[in-house]
Amino acid sequence: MSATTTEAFRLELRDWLEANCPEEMRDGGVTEDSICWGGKDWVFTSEAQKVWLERCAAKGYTVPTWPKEYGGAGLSRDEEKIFLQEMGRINARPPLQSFGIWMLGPALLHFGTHEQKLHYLPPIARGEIRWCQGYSEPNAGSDLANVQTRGEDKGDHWLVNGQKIWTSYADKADWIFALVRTDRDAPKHKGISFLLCDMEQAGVETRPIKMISGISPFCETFFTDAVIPKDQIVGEENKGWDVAKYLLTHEREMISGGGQGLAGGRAIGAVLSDTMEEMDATLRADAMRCEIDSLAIGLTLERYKDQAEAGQGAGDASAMLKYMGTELNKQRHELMMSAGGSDALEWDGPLGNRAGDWLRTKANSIEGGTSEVMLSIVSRRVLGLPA
Amino acid sequence: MSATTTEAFRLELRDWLEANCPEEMRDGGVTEDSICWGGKDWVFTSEAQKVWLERCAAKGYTVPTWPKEYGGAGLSRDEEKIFLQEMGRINARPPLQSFGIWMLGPALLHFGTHEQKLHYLPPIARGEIRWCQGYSEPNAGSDLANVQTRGEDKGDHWLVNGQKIWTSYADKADWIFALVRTDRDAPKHKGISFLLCDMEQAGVETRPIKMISGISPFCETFFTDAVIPKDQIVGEENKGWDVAKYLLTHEREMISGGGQGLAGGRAIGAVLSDTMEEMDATLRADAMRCEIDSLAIGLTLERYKDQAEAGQGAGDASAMLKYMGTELNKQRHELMMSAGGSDALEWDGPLGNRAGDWLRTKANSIEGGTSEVMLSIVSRRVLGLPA
Amino acid sequence: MKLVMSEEETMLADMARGFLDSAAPVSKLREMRDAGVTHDAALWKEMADMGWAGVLVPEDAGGSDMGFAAANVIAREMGKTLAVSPFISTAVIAATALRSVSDARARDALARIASGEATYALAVDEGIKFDPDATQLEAKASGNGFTLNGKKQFVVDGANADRLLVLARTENGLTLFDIPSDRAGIERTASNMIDARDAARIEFTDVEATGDDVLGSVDQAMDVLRPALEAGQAALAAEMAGLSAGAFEMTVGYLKERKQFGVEIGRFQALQHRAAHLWCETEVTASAILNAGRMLDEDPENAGLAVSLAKAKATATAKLAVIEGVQMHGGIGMTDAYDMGFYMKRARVGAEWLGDFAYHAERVAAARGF
Amino acid sequence: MKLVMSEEETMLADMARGFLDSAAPVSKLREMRDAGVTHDAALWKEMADMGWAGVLVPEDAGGSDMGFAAANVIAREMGKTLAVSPFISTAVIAATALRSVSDARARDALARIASGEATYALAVDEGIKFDPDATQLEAKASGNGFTLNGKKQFVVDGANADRLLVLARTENGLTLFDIPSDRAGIERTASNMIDARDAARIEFTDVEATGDDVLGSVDQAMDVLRPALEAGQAALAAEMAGLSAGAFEMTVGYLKERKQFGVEIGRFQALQHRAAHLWCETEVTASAILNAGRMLDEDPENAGLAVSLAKAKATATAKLAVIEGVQMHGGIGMTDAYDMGFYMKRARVGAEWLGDFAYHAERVAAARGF
Repeated sequence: MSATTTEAFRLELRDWLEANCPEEMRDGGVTEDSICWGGKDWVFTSEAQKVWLERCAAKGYTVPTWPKEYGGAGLSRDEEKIFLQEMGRINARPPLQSFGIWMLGPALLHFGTHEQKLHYLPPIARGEIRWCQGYSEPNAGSDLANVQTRGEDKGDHWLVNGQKIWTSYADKADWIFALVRTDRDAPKHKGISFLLCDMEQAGVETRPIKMISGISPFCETFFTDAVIPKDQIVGEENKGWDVAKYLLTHEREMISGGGQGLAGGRAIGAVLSDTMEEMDATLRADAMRCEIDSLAIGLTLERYKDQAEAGQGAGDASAMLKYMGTELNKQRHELMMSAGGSDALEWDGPLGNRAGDWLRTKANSIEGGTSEVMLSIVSRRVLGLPA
Repeated sequence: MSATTTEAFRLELRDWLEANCPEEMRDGGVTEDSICWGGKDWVFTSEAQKVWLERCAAKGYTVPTWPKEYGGAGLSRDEEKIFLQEMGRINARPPLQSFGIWMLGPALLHFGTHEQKLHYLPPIARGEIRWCQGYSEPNAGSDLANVQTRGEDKGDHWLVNGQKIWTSYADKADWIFALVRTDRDAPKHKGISFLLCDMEQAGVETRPIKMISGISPFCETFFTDAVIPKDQIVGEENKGWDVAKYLLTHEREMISGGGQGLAGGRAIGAVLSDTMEEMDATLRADAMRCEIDSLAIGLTLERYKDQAEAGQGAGDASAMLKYMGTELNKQRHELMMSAGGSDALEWDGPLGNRAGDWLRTKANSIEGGTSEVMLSIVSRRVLGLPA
Repeated sequence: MKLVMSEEETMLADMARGFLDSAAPVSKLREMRDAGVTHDAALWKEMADMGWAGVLVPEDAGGSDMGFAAANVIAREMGKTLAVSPFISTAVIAATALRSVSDARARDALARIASGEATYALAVDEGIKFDPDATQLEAKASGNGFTLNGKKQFVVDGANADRLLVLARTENGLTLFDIPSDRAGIERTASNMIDARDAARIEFTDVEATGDDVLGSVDQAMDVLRPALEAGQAALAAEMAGLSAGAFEMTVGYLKERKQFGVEIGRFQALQHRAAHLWCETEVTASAILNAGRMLDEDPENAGLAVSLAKAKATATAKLAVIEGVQMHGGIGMTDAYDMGFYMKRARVGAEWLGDFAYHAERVAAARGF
Repeated sequence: MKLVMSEEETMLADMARGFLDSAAPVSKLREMRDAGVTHDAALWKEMADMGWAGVLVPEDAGGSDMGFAAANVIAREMGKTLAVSPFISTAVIAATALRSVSDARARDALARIASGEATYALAVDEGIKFDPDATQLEAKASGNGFTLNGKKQFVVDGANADRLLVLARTENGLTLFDIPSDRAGIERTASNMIDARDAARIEFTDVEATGDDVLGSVDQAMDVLRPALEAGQAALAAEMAGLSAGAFEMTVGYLKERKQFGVEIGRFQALQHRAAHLWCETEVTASAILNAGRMLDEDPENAGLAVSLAKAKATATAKLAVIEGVQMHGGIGMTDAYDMGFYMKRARVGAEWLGDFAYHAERVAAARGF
């Protein structure tokens, strides 16, 4: 893309944003409450949130890099950078966030048929259908391929029975994408299929899990003779593990990047200074280390994206980002708790939900593959150390 | 011991020290150069060093807790504490340091016969014979029981062939205590004997190993048909591993405590302030953490000694002291290098051998069992985690 | 000074362990949290009957007078099961403050502490960090007495305590007041604490105090408060050491039992070494706690370094213990249904109370000459 | 700005790798150390012939003018084998300083740098830490020129350099002088450095300098020196990243080959996870280096944060890489006969040169508003 085209796109976008982004949506939207998740049951927190989503969806700006025919804006990597810069310039909230955008979308774009893309992607882009993820199972833990949920072949559909756990916001989702064992005789990784399931049907029940942070972002989801038609499979039968692996990479990048995003780009030292008039040596030293790591990890995320665009895949290195990003985010929140002092020790105290946010980060290094699993992946696949 | 007796001992000792410790020996003696190692070839660095050793040896104060008949002063734990306090009060150098005192002595006191104790211990206490240790072998690394040096039974003696490595100061030692395989058919730990060997004899050669610190505190030692009479065994034949394990515990405590001792009891922050007018936040924060750990580890050493006196053995917990003490000492020297800035980057620069000392500490967490081995010992024997 | 548990101390620990395992396990804290309750008067009465409330109260005032090391032993055992009680506020801090005042009023107060009749809370903090010197709450001389105006926060055990020790600024320094918590002009608001324990924000509006309400001398609060704070900090460090031990025990148990990829996760060397490192830290922390108790008992004038060392080290170790505890448990450790979260939250509150890591690290540095 | 190596950069790296592996492997540094030599003129000439000496010299002065990112690429490859050369002092720092002055004299000097004829050293430090603002060496106006008196230390490449860039205090600020190292009154003493590289202590006694010797303007040294320092810091960071990569490669190789208790030590999960963590740190560091090069090329006025980030992160990672490198090698890593010690010593010197971790961390904090 030439410099002229770039500049033209930037100016056009800037005008559009100026004209279309409601004032209330220009606060950065870094709190949990400000997120627009979409879905059938979504209740907009304000008219502005609704308008902002609709306007963005119409332009494809909820999923700017997706092809236009599937609800995106078809932006190139360079254009996406400009898009993010201009959104950042006016501190605009993301119009929509969802597991459909972060996870199922990329998987469908890579593994789905044209029909599936046309059917599933636009409703995600418009925020009409909210998805959740059904990977983990009780007792499986880090051993994700240890899938016990079973899909019995009934000709034109599978009859699914089993239980998933850590299904994020499953109680608020419309559909679930799940790993289901469709061949019990094959080796562990070879008998799994990646299925899409409407959660409104009979036989799918969900139950929130209360976490130490006091909220319930995760659920248990139970399948009892749930019916999944044969065309609701992504990729080939019994090759769901390939889809899962691909998707895990996306999830890892998302979780690692999420850590950075939560702070809204402000330096940790500045955040700490909000509550501490003068930082003591210990906190200041920790804050500087944290800031250095923050910036370096942020640059690494950028580098990997640039490499991907240049056709150099990051591959298993995404495990690195996930590990580094989540561990850093935990540290960052530890520092924020220190800086908050006793004000941070109350639920809904003077610092809002600071304690809840801190506790929430402790899951970052567990969900989507633990830090230990990430390190083992790096050790084996990147360094080639013997298993 | 009653308070009255304690006080009497303290006063008597104080008088003795006042009258007998030469002025030149009251500088704390924390540098490598100031150590008196003793041995046949020892050249005293000063008349004061010689006099101080002789006077202490006459009172049994080179090995204050050993029984009087073996050259010690027979002090109780309480008396030893007073002894160390009073020595510290006038900043007196230790009159003698040696592997005989730290290692062979304790092993002989525990496993030796009365005759052996009478024969070997007094020359150690008087600084007449200098010992070194022959445990490690090339390629054995942390697997200490992997002893290949072989002792062939020749009736009244063993004929020893093989090679030892990391034999500290073997080039300056008179005798060596070594692990030798005396039964090749027995399981790894069951065919080893603990033998004492005069290094002046034919068939024992030693070669210094130059280290990254520029000095050669370690050697390789080669045995070629060396003759070791049968009465030069400690403990029973093929049960040398028991002696070795007992001794390793002492070595570990010594290495861990050594780290503390080198700093001469001064706070790390004070040491750093010698070269830094004002510490930056990073260094100050690190110094505070280091000081806290220093004090806590020092107290733990005291606690274990008190427990031992009370009949509660520390056992495998000495692995903890070794691990914590050596890792801390490495950190301490990293901080000293930081505080020394470019002055610390020269061999024999304005800060003397600071760089050499720093590099030397890197071996602390390797010699006498690596930190990794220590953690595995704790994991298995203390925590009971499966191997 | 012997850094080894005496026979009496070992017995005390065993006894406490037995009692707390049945009377105040973690499930008890959970029940109280779910019920929105932060004090159990009956439980505290039982503790008083065992001599715990009077652990620092002289025998002639009805106490068991076991000393600071013994108080640490009890606090440590309480930490293991996160037992809820006003032990540190009342039996340690208030009792130590009252002990250093030798009048009949103080003696009566100590007797009421020992019997379990009276509970106390210490009101020091006004900002987000522990900083007694920065006290602004004003006690203005008026007639023969004082009028108190100002605010306190993070008053641990303050919502339920019968009495408050209030640090206030007087004309030429700081003064400590010992007043009933229901005195006119005192408005207490219970804070909704993450550890589900009692803490309050308290407003003082024209609260009247007499000269009799002053503990120790006017303008000389620190004579009385310093030993009380040090005793409290040591006991809190001991509680946090117990908390670390409790969390660690739970974690090692899980490592031995939980299977992944077909084997117990305790077989994974990376976890073994981290668990071993954590154990090393708990051992080293235990020495610092023991030393602080001994120093308070045997050389109280010079116990400051030992106390700050104990609090700093215990805070750092507890943080590591709960972070590793949650991480090694994986998802289940993050659920409210599992107990590990309670340890994590209490460790965070304990980290802040009576001075955080940085506060005590600076005190260690100052005592060590840098 | 693309954070990805361009094709040219990858080719440059490959070429450098090939040359250095044969012309300047670690064994070369060892030979020089054993011979007591700290500069190899022939090697530097070869590097000049490849365009490295002129990497930042404009083409019209005979340079290859490849830019800062390319300079970082070369420095990084040099770091991998600890190649000895005055690259950073001469080709990066001096060339950048000279570039920002557009007179004929500077152009000639640049030409001599590019051809390998002239080497430079930067004399800034006077105390144990990098601190240009604290410069005391005095350049007193005398007639049309100046008289320099004072001392410098840790002048890297200073014992062998043909010319010195000397930072001095003048009447109203700091001034940078470019003078031959053999000028009367200059006494150089080679320091016996732990990394076996060239550094010197230099005394200036009534050293005469003319107005022509001033680089840039009098009292305005920072206009010229700031970009030169930033370029040098970035290249040094790149060298240290290369050093980390070299030490890491050696370590991972050892993990795969060394057996203990009957298996390769690389099978031990605790070591695997530590090695993996170290690799993660090297990856993240690489991003910071690449970013610093890009910023210097594309937005030099605002490159300060990027440069300090790179130097701070590279210093921390190199420290970890060599500590883990020695520890994982065990005893053999501690012997002089093995190469790991060279990496450890160079990492220490690199940590101090041109500002240590704390210096750059403070700059990062300042740039980020705290």
